[in-house]
Amino acid sequence: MLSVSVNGIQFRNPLILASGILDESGATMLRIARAGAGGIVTKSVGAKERAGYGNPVVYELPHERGIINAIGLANPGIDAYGEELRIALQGGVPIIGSVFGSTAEEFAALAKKMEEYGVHAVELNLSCPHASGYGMEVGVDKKLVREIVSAVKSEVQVPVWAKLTPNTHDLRGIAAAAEDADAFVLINTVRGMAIDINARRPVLSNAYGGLSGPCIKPVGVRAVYEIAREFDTPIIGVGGITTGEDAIEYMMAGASAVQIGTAILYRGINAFREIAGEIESWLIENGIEKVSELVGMAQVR
Amino acid sequence: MLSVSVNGIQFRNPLILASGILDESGATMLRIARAGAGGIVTKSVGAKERAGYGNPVVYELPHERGIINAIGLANPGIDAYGEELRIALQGGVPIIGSVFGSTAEEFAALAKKMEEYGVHAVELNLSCPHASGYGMEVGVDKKLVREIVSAVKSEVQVPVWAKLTPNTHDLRGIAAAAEDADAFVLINTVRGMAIDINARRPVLSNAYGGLSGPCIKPVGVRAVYEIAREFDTPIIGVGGITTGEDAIEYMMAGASAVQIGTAILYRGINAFREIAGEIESWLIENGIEKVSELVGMAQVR
Amino acid sequence: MYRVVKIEEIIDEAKDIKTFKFRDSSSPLPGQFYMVWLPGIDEFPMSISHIGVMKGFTVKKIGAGTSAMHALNPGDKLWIRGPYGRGFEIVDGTALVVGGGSGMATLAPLIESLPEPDVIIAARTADELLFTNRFKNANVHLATDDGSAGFKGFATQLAAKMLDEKKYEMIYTCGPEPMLLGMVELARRYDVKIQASLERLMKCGIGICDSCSINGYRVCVDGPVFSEELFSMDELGRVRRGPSGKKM
Amino acid sequence: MYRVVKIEEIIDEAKDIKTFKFRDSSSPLPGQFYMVWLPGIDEFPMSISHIGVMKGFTVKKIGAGTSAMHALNPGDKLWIRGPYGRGFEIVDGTALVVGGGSGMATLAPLIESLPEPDVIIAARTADELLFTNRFKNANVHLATDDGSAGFKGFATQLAAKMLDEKKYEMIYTCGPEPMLLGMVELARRYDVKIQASLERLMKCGIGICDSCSINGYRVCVDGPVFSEELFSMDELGRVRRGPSGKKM
Ligand SMILES: Cc1cc2nc3c(=O)[nH]c(=O)nc-3n(C[C@H](O)[C@H](O)[C@H](O)COP(=O)(O)OP(=O)(O)OC[C@H]3O[C@@H](n4cnc5c(N)ncnc54)[C@H](O)[C@@H]3O)c2cc1C
Ligand SMILES: Cc1cc2nc3c(=O)[nH]c(=O)nc-3n(C[C@H](O)[C@H](O)[C@H](O)COP(=O)(O)OP(=O)(O)OC[C@H]3O[C@@H](n4cnc5c(N)ncnc54)[C@H](O)[C@@H]3O)c2cc1C
Ligand SMILES: Cc1cc2nc3c(=O)[nH]c(=O)nc-3n(C[C@H](O)[C@H](O)[C@H](O)COP(=O)(O)O)c2cc1C
Ligand SMILES: Cc1cc2nc3c(=O)[nH]c(=O)nc-3n(C[C@H](O)[C@H](O)[C@H](O)COP(=O)(O)O)c2cc1C
Ligand code: FES
Ligand code: FES
Repeated sequence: MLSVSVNGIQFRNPLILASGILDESGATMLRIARAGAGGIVTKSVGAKERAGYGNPVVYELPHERGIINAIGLANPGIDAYGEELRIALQGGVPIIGSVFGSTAEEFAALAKKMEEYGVHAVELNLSCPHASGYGMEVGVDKKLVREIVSAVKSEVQVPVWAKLTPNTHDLRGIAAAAEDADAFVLINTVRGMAIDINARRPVLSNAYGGLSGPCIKPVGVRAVYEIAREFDTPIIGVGGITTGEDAIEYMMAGASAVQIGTAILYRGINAFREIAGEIESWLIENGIEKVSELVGMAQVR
Repeated sequence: MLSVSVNGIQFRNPLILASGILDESGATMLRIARAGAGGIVTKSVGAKERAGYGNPVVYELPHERGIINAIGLANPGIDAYGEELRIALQGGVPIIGSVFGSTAEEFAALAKKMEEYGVHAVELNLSCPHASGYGMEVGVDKKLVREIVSAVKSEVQVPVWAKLTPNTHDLRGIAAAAEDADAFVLINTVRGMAIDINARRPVLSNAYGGLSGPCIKPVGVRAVYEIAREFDTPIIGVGGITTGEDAIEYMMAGASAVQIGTAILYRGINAFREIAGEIESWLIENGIEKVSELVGMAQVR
Repeated sequence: MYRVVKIEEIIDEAKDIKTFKFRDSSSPLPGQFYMVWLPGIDEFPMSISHIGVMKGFTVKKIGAGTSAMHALNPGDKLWIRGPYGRGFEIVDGTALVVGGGSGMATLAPLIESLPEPDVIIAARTADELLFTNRFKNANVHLATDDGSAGFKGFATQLAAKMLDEKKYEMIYTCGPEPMLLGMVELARRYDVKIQASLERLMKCGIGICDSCSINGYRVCVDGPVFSEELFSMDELGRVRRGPSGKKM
Repeated sequence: MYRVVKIEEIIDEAKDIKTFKFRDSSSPLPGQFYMVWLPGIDEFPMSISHIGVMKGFTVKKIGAGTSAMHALNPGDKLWIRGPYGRGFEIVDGTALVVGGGSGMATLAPLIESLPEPDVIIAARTADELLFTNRFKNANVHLATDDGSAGFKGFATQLAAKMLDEKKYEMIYTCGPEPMLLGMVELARRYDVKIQASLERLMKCGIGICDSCSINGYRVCVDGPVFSEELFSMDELGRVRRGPSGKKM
């Protein structure tokens, strides 16, 4: 009932762990797989070890609205990451290796390494909103996006997912530049910040960060709906999904599967199992046999 | 203690009614002025009468996160609007006439009319995220933005405020294109949507709308902080301001004054008086004599 | 956020007027309203005409939205949000309730909450009269413009006669604006307090869009029931605004 | 969202260790921690060392952040969020509490909540011993590596002696990881239950960034106090991760 297939990869349910949340160490990813996730995207990994920004790196908005983070692409570097993947792969669910870089060559080399480590797909982080020289700075340069996607596509056999930024007025143009990708992942965080008025300064050490969680769900749903109308490429929806209803909303907008990050803050790692249960109940109540029937159901033509 | 001056216009407090909220009729604007607003921006008015989109035009997010609206630039047209302004001006607070159009000439003509009606400044809506041919569709075209601002500047004597969109990866570039403006207004709503999963369709009749309220405060604060670092132009902060602390946060980021819209849903029209009280208490507790001392206080250089 | 409710029963009440019964856990006060969304068609305000566990909207067919609602069947769904607005304030003492046309839908749960009110049910003609047999606790007087039932003439004319004969503590009224304007005049003339529920074009229903405003008051939040404010509303019965906000 | 608290008192506890007293309305359990932000400097985790109305952090000077904190004066402010994490579970029966170095800060409010625990306070040398005079309800034993006070040797050695002599229901411990690893070994050997509070590099403090994880358990949310899980943690005392997440 809940299983979905994206680019021929089978997921037991459409709920995939989003990049950057609890996916730095292999043991944690293994635990998440065992806790019911349908798949796992790794932390975005780069060519070299990176410590990320100093604390504070996370600011929690009141009333469970979401969080602002600027972890700063902390990662152990691609060479050290094989060991983590070896453990994560024991979970038996598809693992998608997320990579970031600033040139097409860098992306291609990282993707190649990920493929060698045994990932089921690679995800290109073209969208982190707070790291200079990486992420969305790369991801809004349409020429570069086209080069990166094409370089990675010719380097690896596994499917290539392009994770795009909502922080643009030209999402369609960027998606068109990434059209060689096997799937679009929408959305990464929304660029934002918070100031502590008593401290009289920004909270995050990097000042700017990325907004995630319930607050950004309307932005993510919009992005999925907008892109699903214009492209046949499968879409993975992400941004603020916290309940089964949220996941259904994204799928009705046009997502073939979804990713979940910040919800873990509110619901713990059981979020996957619980949300899967909520989706299942809704499908039964509404007489729908397969979750994949939802995909694009709310599109008004 | 609370009075501020922007472009030589005196506001008794920095809390200005945002465009599109309770500012269609003169009588309502008069009531808001009497309820304590420091100033009022009118609904965005165009050359011709416009009914806007059909219902539903507003979707309320749960947990007071904010709303998504697609009113669709409903307005009585500039010719009918003089009568409303005549009444609004009786409130004794500065009135800023908001206008929208698709060409420089149209903007200039509308601004001229507004000036004739007696407004204290005009605000150019370069940022509505859900009206085709207007708003942000115009506002991300840097050449057109430059033309519009310069045409309006040469047409009117009153200060010209440019209201910019956060739905872009090039806010600095757009601000640079609008650099002739006397102030920047940041931000308009964030493009978003909501699907009702039981109805299996988008809620808003226009599908896409603009997200406002507490959810977007991190985006607005970020935009103000970012632009304040690079431009000397005064900034009016807007987006999710619901409490005195929110207003202070925006001012510390670099705003000389702020606008308030969606907060009225949560706090009623007394929001202005109450928020002014909250700011005043905070200033006293923190030994700050004038609210204008806050402007840019949180900027880390 | 909408709640989905299922229509349990549909009752033909009068010409072009039907009541839709449904269950919902909200607790509205008489005079409050909901926004009713028919996905893909329209959304419009509706007063609650039956409170309690089994609730009801009593709907007059006017245009596309209400016609689509009239075409629904038991088992079909409604999407609702609310209750919204300020309802009637129930005060002690003799009460005169005056309802014109579908305005009776708004007044019905109020009438059932008053001890022994005098009620005028008015319409243009007999088959448009609403709820003539509903109230056990009220002294009901009928009025039709054409005399096809009860008093022949406007509701305001009958009301004037009754005000001549009895001292009322409060007038409650809902109906076409010219009638409301007439009732406000009577309230002033006879020095009686009045509460009137107004209808205006509504978009947001939550007090932010200004489309329902009359003299600076938002019908959706400051109303729909007004009292003292009515005496200073010079737009009442005179000025309406279309969907653009332009005065008509 | 941070709360600002004012430092009311600063107490010199031992070499490079100070307690900072402040008022805060939260209700932490022994073993829980807060994230403490010094704006413009750093943010780091701190266990609560005094619960009740007047609370306290007992802080060892380690690097830039804790040094900056040591330079603060009464009247200065701290920005805090929390309490976070899983604290100690207090169980009935005889208790052995073993604290090494600043680990005593974490254990202190636990000790005060236990009826009559046996406590080992350990440090490298006498002037690093913490809270030697604090507990009225406990049987306190001191241990120093150099023998400058109490038992000469490691805390684990003294603990082994005590475990030989008495049957304990529960071991509670906090301190350097090699010591914790030793205590887990002892718990296994003597078949005693154990709860240990761990310290790992923390970034978010709220369970999403994975920087504090040990064998897939997040110290910030699943811990910092662990019990059964300790026996299967092969990274304990062996593998740490730096800020990049790379194993060191
Ligand atoms: C607070 C409130 C409570 C209401 N309660 C009830 C109720 O209990 N029962 C009921 O039958 N109706 C009630 N109404 C009126 C109801 O909302 C309208 O009849 C409905 O919106 C018409 O929608 P439509 O799509 O069918 O017609 P439309 O296509 O929207 O309109 C058809 C024609 O009627 C005109 N029109 C629509 N609404 C109004 C209005 N409010 N006043 C004057 N002209 C109007 C339009 O201008 C148009 O010319 C209430 C209205 C308000 C504001
Ligand atoms: C749950 C928890 C509770 C804690 N409670 C207390 C407490 O009550 N009292 C107290 O004094 N300290 C406590 N700590 C430790 C405290 O957080 C660190 O000492 C502090 O973060 C050091 O910050 P700094 O900026 O001074 O040093 P940094 O500049 O961050 O570090 C200086 C050096 O110490 C190393 N280091 C930092 N933290 C640790 C660590 N946790 N383990 C091993 N090496 C480390 C760094 O790698 C670096 O080499 C606790 C830690 C955790 C995780
Ligand atoms: C703490 C944190 C770290 C993140 N790190 C990454 C990352 O390394 N790469 C990436 O593509 N996205 C990263 N993201 C973005 C998420 O993958 C996701 O797109 C976003 O959080 C929205 O989903 P959510 O609302 O479910 O969290 C991160 C998000 C958070 C909260
Ligand atoms: C119902 C509604 C209508 C709006 N109409 C306009 C408009 O006509 N012109 C405009 O520039 N902004 C319009 N806005 C945007 C607001 O002026 C403001 O920029 C935005 O709502 C963020 O502020 P807030 O969070 O305080 O509401 C509208 C917002 C709302 C909620
Ligand atoms: S309907 Fe929008 S203010 Fe009343
Ligand atoms: S500190 Fe981030 S998961 Fe524990």
